Amino acid sequence: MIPEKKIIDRVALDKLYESLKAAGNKMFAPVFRNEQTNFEYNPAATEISYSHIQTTQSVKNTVFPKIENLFRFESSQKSVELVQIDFTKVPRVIVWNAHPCDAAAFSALDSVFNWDYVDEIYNARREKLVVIGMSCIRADENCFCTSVDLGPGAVKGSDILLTPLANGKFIAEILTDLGKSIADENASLFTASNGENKEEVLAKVEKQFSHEKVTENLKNGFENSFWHEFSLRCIGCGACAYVCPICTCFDIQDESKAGKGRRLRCWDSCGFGMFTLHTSGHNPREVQSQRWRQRLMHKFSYQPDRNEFIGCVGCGRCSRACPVDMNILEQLVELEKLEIAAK
Amino acid sequence: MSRIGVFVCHCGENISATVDVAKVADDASRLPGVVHSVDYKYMCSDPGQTLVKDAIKEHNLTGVVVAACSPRMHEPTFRKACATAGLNPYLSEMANVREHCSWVHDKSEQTTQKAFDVVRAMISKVSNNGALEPIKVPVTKRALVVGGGVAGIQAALDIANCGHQVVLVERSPSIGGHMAQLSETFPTLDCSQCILTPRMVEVAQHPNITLYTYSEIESVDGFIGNFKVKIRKKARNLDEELCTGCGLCTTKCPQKKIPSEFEQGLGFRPAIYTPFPQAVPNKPIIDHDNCTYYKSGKCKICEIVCPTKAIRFEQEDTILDIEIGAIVLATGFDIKRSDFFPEYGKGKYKDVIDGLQFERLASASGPTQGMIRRPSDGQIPKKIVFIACAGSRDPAKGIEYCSKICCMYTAKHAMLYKHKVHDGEAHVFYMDIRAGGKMYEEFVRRAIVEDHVNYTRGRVSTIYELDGKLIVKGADTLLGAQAVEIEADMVVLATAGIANEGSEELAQKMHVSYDQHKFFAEAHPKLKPVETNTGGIFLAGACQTTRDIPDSVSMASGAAVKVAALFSSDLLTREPIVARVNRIPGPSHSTCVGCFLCQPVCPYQAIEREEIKDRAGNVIKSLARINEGLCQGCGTCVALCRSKSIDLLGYTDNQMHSEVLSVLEEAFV
Amino acid sequence: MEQFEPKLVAFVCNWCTYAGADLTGTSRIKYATNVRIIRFPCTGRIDFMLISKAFANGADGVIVSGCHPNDCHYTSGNFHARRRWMSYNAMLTFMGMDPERIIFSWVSAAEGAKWADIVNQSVDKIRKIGPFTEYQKLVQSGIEEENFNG
Amino acid sequence: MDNLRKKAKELLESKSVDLVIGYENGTNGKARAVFIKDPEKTGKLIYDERCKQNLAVYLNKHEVKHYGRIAIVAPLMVMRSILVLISECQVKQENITVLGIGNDGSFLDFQSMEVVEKYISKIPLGNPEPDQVIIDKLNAMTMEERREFWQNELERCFKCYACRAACPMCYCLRCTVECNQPQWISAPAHPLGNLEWHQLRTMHLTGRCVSCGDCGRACPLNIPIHLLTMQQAEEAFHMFGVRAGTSMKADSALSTYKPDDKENFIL
Amino acid sequence: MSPSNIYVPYLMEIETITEEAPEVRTFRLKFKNQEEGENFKFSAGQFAEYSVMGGGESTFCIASAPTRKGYLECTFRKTGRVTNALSKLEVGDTVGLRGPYGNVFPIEEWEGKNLLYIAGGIALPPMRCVIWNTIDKREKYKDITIVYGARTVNDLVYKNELKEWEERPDINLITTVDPGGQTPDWKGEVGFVPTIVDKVAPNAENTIAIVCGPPIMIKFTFPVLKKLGFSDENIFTTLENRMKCGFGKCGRCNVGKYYVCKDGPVFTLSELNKMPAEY
Repeated sequence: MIPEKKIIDRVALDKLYESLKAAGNKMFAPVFRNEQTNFEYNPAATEISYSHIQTTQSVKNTVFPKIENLFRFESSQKSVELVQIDFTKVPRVIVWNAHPCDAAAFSALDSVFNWDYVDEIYNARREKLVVIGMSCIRADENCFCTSVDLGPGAVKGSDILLTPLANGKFIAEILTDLGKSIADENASLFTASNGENKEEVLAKVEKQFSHEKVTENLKNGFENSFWHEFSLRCIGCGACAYVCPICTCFDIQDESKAGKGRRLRCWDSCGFGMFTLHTSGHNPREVQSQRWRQRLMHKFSYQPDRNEFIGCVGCGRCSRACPVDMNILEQLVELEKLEIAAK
Repeated sequence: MSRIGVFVCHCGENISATVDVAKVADDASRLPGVVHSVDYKYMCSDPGQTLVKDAIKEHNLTGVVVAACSPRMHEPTFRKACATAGLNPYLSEMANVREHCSWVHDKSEQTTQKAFDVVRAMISKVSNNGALEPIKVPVTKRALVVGGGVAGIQAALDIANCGHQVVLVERSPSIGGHMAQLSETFPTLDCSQCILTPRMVEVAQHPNITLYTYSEIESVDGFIGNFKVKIRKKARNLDEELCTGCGLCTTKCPQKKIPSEFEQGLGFRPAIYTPFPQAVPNKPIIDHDNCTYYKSGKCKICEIVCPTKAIRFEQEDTILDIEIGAIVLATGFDIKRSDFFPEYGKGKYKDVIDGLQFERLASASGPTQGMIRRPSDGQIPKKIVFIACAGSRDPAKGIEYCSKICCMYTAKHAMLYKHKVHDGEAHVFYMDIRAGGKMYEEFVRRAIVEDHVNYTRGRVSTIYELDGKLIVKGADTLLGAQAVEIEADMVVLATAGIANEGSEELAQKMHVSYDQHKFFAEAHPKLKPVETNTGGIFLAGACQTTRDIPDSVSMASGAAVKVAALFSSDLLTREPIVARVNRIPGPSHSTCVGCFLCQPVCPYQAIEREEIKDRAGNVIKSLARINEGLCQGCGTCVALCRSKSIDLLGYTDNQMHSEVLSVLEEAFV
Repeated sequence: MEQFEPKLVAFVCNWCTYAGADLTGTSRIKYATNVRIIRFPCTGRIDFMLISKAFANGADGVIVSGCHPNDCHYTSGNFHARRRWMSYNAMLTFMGMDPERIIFSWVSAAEGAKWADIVNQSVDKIRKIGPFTEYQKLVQSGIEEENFNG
Repeated sequence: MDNLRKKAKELLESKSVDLVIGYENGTNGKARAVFIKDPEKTGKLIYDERCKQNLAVYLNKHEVKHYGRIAIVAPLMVMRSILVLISECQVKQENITVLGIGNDGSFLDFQSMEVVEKYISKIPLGNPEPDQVIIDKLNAMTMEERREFWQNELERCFKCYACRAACPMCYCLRCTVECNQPQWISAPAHPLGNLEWHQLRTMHLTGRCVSCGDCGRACPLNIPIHLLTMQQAEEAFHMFGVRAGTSMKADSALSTYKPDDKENFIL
Repeated sequence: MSPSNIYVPYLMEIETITEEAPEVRTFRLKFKNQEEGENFKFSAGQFAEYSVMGGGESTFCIASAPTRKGYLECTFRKTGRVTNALSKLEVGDTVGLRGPYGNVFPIEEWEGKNLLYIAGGIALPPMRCVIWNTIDKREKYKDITIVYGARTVNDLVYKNELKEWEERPDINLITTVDPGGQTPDWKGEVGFVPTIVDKVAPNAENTIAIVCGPPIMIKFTFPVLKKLGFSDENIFTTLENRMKCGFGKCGRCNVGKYYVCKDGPVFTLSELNKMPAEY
């Protein structure tokens, strides 16, 4: 469809939120709590934060929950019954006030879960997902969306993208049919656009590196001493992966009691030492430098190579969450500078 | 699934009266992994065991659960049955549905449910059991006997005569114990020393016995077959090699008025002394507390007179390290002293004495050469009151148990007195006469009938002194509690026998348990009376409870046989319930990270360091290793280990975890 | 309303409390049926995680019992266990979990009557405190709510 | 700071150590760990109030250990951590040089680990005050309120294990959470799994926690989990008189006992 | 019935259990739902995710040949949580199965060539499928040589089949055990697999070598094959990286950009050479 531009003011925006919520949608909106901002389900309109630069956690759990119940089972002495879960019954989730980086991340997730084998559970959730984006008018030193072909006002992944204007109103770009249907249902809340330009208000995020160069360097940089040097500080926790909007490593676990139980898909991280450990004791990625390399390689080399997308939206969450200042932007800039000869 | 057989016992009606055993067996048959489930009247009977054996073969069972009595009762029985049928014995478990269920609950659905829950938990546990092989450890064929009384002597001689080395340790300067102090023994009235001293000499001369008197146990480490014992040999201040036992030093010692321990304070000894003339070894010791030299730095008369120059004032205690395979504890007993009884003067009346003191008075080698004389003035008492049960069977003020020997020795004392003082009057106050034993009842009758000892059934309420006489006030309960008052010249209290001083401390050193009265506890009151709960440590004589000479001697021989049986093979088979540090393939080798915090928690020092080396011999990893010979299987290290790298065979994490989960599987009330 | 019947699991050592409970049986002293006994070689073997697993699996209370101090068959297992329990108690208290649900006791092999008392007292106590719903709720909650796929 | 840099340089130049671990200026105004092999780069070393990370965590790291002899910039909590690690045989005393930092930020030149022990013995070792204030507040709450508090906090945990990774005392090759025979801890990050994990962590650090607070700082979700181990550190001191990281001897609270430990809670 | 998803396994019943070696068992599984069984297609080299409900999932190859219809077989050694749970199962019990996943041995391309199978220890099962597959189409291949080694005689798996292969004139089977692992009546070779391959020196001309075994064996066998004149394109192996999902999502089995679960597990040596050494 051809994108449309409308204007909505703050009061109307709150009304839109409330009306969507009242319609039975699960609203997923950022709230400031415990000294940080995170998305929560169905907060009151008054609780929603519009002032944060970035939430600590991403919004990937709307489609890839930290624990997903794959199916249930009941076993008795000689028989096993599988009880399937009807994922068509998951409610429509509206991600409200997601920054363009988060919105864009969904398309990367789509690739992961749909290349080759199709993950029906992911898709069931994804089909019910609506993204109301919010352009960034502020950014910090960890943001680098522009370096990965996105930007503070990027429309990718949003059904409606809002941009706050200096006058307190919002530009609403209606980008998809889904967005349009929401806008149409609540047409009275919107007013016509007067040619407002969002570029004026958008945060300035300078491009810091060429991701093409990074990808190219990585292709030949597998054995570079960079990895050892730059990962000595890494303590091997999963914070970066867990806050990342694109990291999708997972584990499959059974939980049962007295023969009844469920099989679960849980978040995991390639940074954990046990992640690739074989039963034989052999570990293909034995030390942290190899695991850190895997993380960056996966995002900036393997995924571009295999699926033609960058596994990073430049949200900077991992840098912010890292307890030991493993700053991904710093490292990517360094990687870009590396002079590595092609083999 | 595993193939588990469940066998539910009725135990006659002991279980089936309150538990619906058929239902338990039926419900169990539907549990995952169970392929066979039956109930039977007596599982422990021959046909019952055959049921188990047959089922193992027929159903190719991988595990057996017997729901019956406590595993402390029949676990070995069923393990053996499994082994006979070709199933590793450690693949069987018992569900305790008798002691822990049918006997403690009334008949109800809940009781049956509980029984079923316990069975289900054990099924779950057994499906995680692994086949275990008993551990073989070498046996040091040298026994330690602690205590040189008649029990210790007997045990030492019996073991030595089986051809094994024995180390006999006695705390006092001479062996002999209480028996050496006795005048005559009941019921034969033969001379105690006459029958004992030859045996004492035999001990001293036996080629297989090493005797350490005036020595104490410092510490005991290790385990059955492999104890490491430290003995403190206290300084006698004497070169024992040189001393000939001539006794010149003891006669020349200027300190002569020291109350003699052997004489129970009724006689005296010098500062350098042998406790009694027949002492073994017949070598004196110096009593530092009373020796002039040690007190003032002068004297040394003994050193001067000693013909062989054997005195060594500067000698110090020595510590001996000895490897021992088995230990017999024969540390004996003590008695309550007369000062224990406030109603009898709390020790302030010199002529109220205890039984052991009377023995010394009656002994021909005693301070009065066998004449019965009052300690206060040396007069021959014309009237003696003997009070039995002084402190025994008195939960309020004394001890609740019967000391067992007092009735007999009181009769003996009264009899000896009558034999020596023909015109004397002997009165005995008693609660009732306990004279169970060969010729014992006859002996007491003889005292009453032939020697005219006056027996009065009743308690003595008070004794006080008046004009040189002891007024004994009591009651005759056979005459309707009629008050009785006797003016006596002397009173002998048959005081209660109690655990020896220091027995608690010794028990802790030995890791043996003891009862509330601090007597050492036997492993089983009926079936293992001479064993303790600690393997390789046995009991003989009155350290377990007061007993008379024949009992002590037979118990000593019993303990000796246990030791000999233990020494009959070169290798000892131990239960494989030991902790183990896991091993996994390299490069990790084990999940143990070698923090060694488990080392200090092990009571047996069983945790060692193992170093994994690469081909060049460089240490690539240090990790804990359990010495299976030392480990006793308490599992404290297992619960402490943070990385779960240690597990306890027989009680593995998997077993305990599944048992906990399974016992809670259903709402059970 | 029907009376709440708590579920208790007892972790006991083989040498003292297990034998003590055997003695309760041989003495035919009756006690409440609400407890299930699990035998350990020593209190030193009892992992705090087993206690927490018992709660997670529906126990309303836990009894932990072994040899009196100085009477440990293995000399010191109970001393180590005691420290562990003190720490565990302190932690539970700080986390707002009622440590009253865990009853620690020393019951010797000779204390058959004491064992019956401990069980009956514990059952009464937990009956008064009520079911451990706070914990059991944790077990239920989490996945379905968050995932909207109950 | 000059003294610190000078000493670090000397050590590297004289080849007394192979690596210096310290703090440097990180990105965005943060301080972070730095690993220096080249004496000329010791100028990077800094020390100020931003330097809060417990660097002792790197002493267990495979790649760092590999360097051999290490000098480490060590404020109090790092020194204490090193003592714990020595007492638990994770670090060899002879491989570590402590570049001490006093509570006032001054450089302390320690000749040996024994001197470090002595230094620590003279310093009060309670929890940092701001944390203790919160702990006291929590302790003043009712049981119910505390449960509510922790339930709300722990529910958020997504098990990234940053708390474990940041702690120098969490050095196991295989953490109990990774042990699946049996599965001690529910692996998923649901309320029960989270509670179990944090209980486990707390118990495993009882008597071993040096109250550095790094677990709490590492938590990306701001869950104040450091309060749990800090409270236990205080409890261990009150109950057993033991403070972690005061000596090189293995005498941590749960691996030792006293016959007269308090037992009024035992029937 | 709500729609199924890729994580939901087929339910399989254990038809027979064979004890192959200490702690090593083979399950013969049949589909509980016959229709599913008929629609289930796989090829030699592929693997599946086997699971015990409550015990978790684990990855093994399919050890039976697609030419043998009506059942699937898997062989596993009791090492971890899942294999422990599996080894507690009995005939008639239920196993979950997802798959087949991964790529296949290009056996059609091998037609008309000699085949040299080299396997060590518990790595015979991943190869058994392709061995039977080619034996069942025996006429399409020229010489078939199997070199199989284990630590001890007792550790050799598929003892009955080894006997069958040995007795067949159209198969050249060479078995070997590590020095010290032989029994008095052992008639096979004694020595490590690479040494034996060197000794047997099969003709590299028009021959495909398929190597499967522990990393150390593979490491030392490749140079021997190279020495004998095998080209990298003619040397095949299968990788056994850790996997959870089996279909390229969970992130475990990455070797560089390759997903062992999708691009593998079968790789030629020339492909391996292009991959980073992360396996």
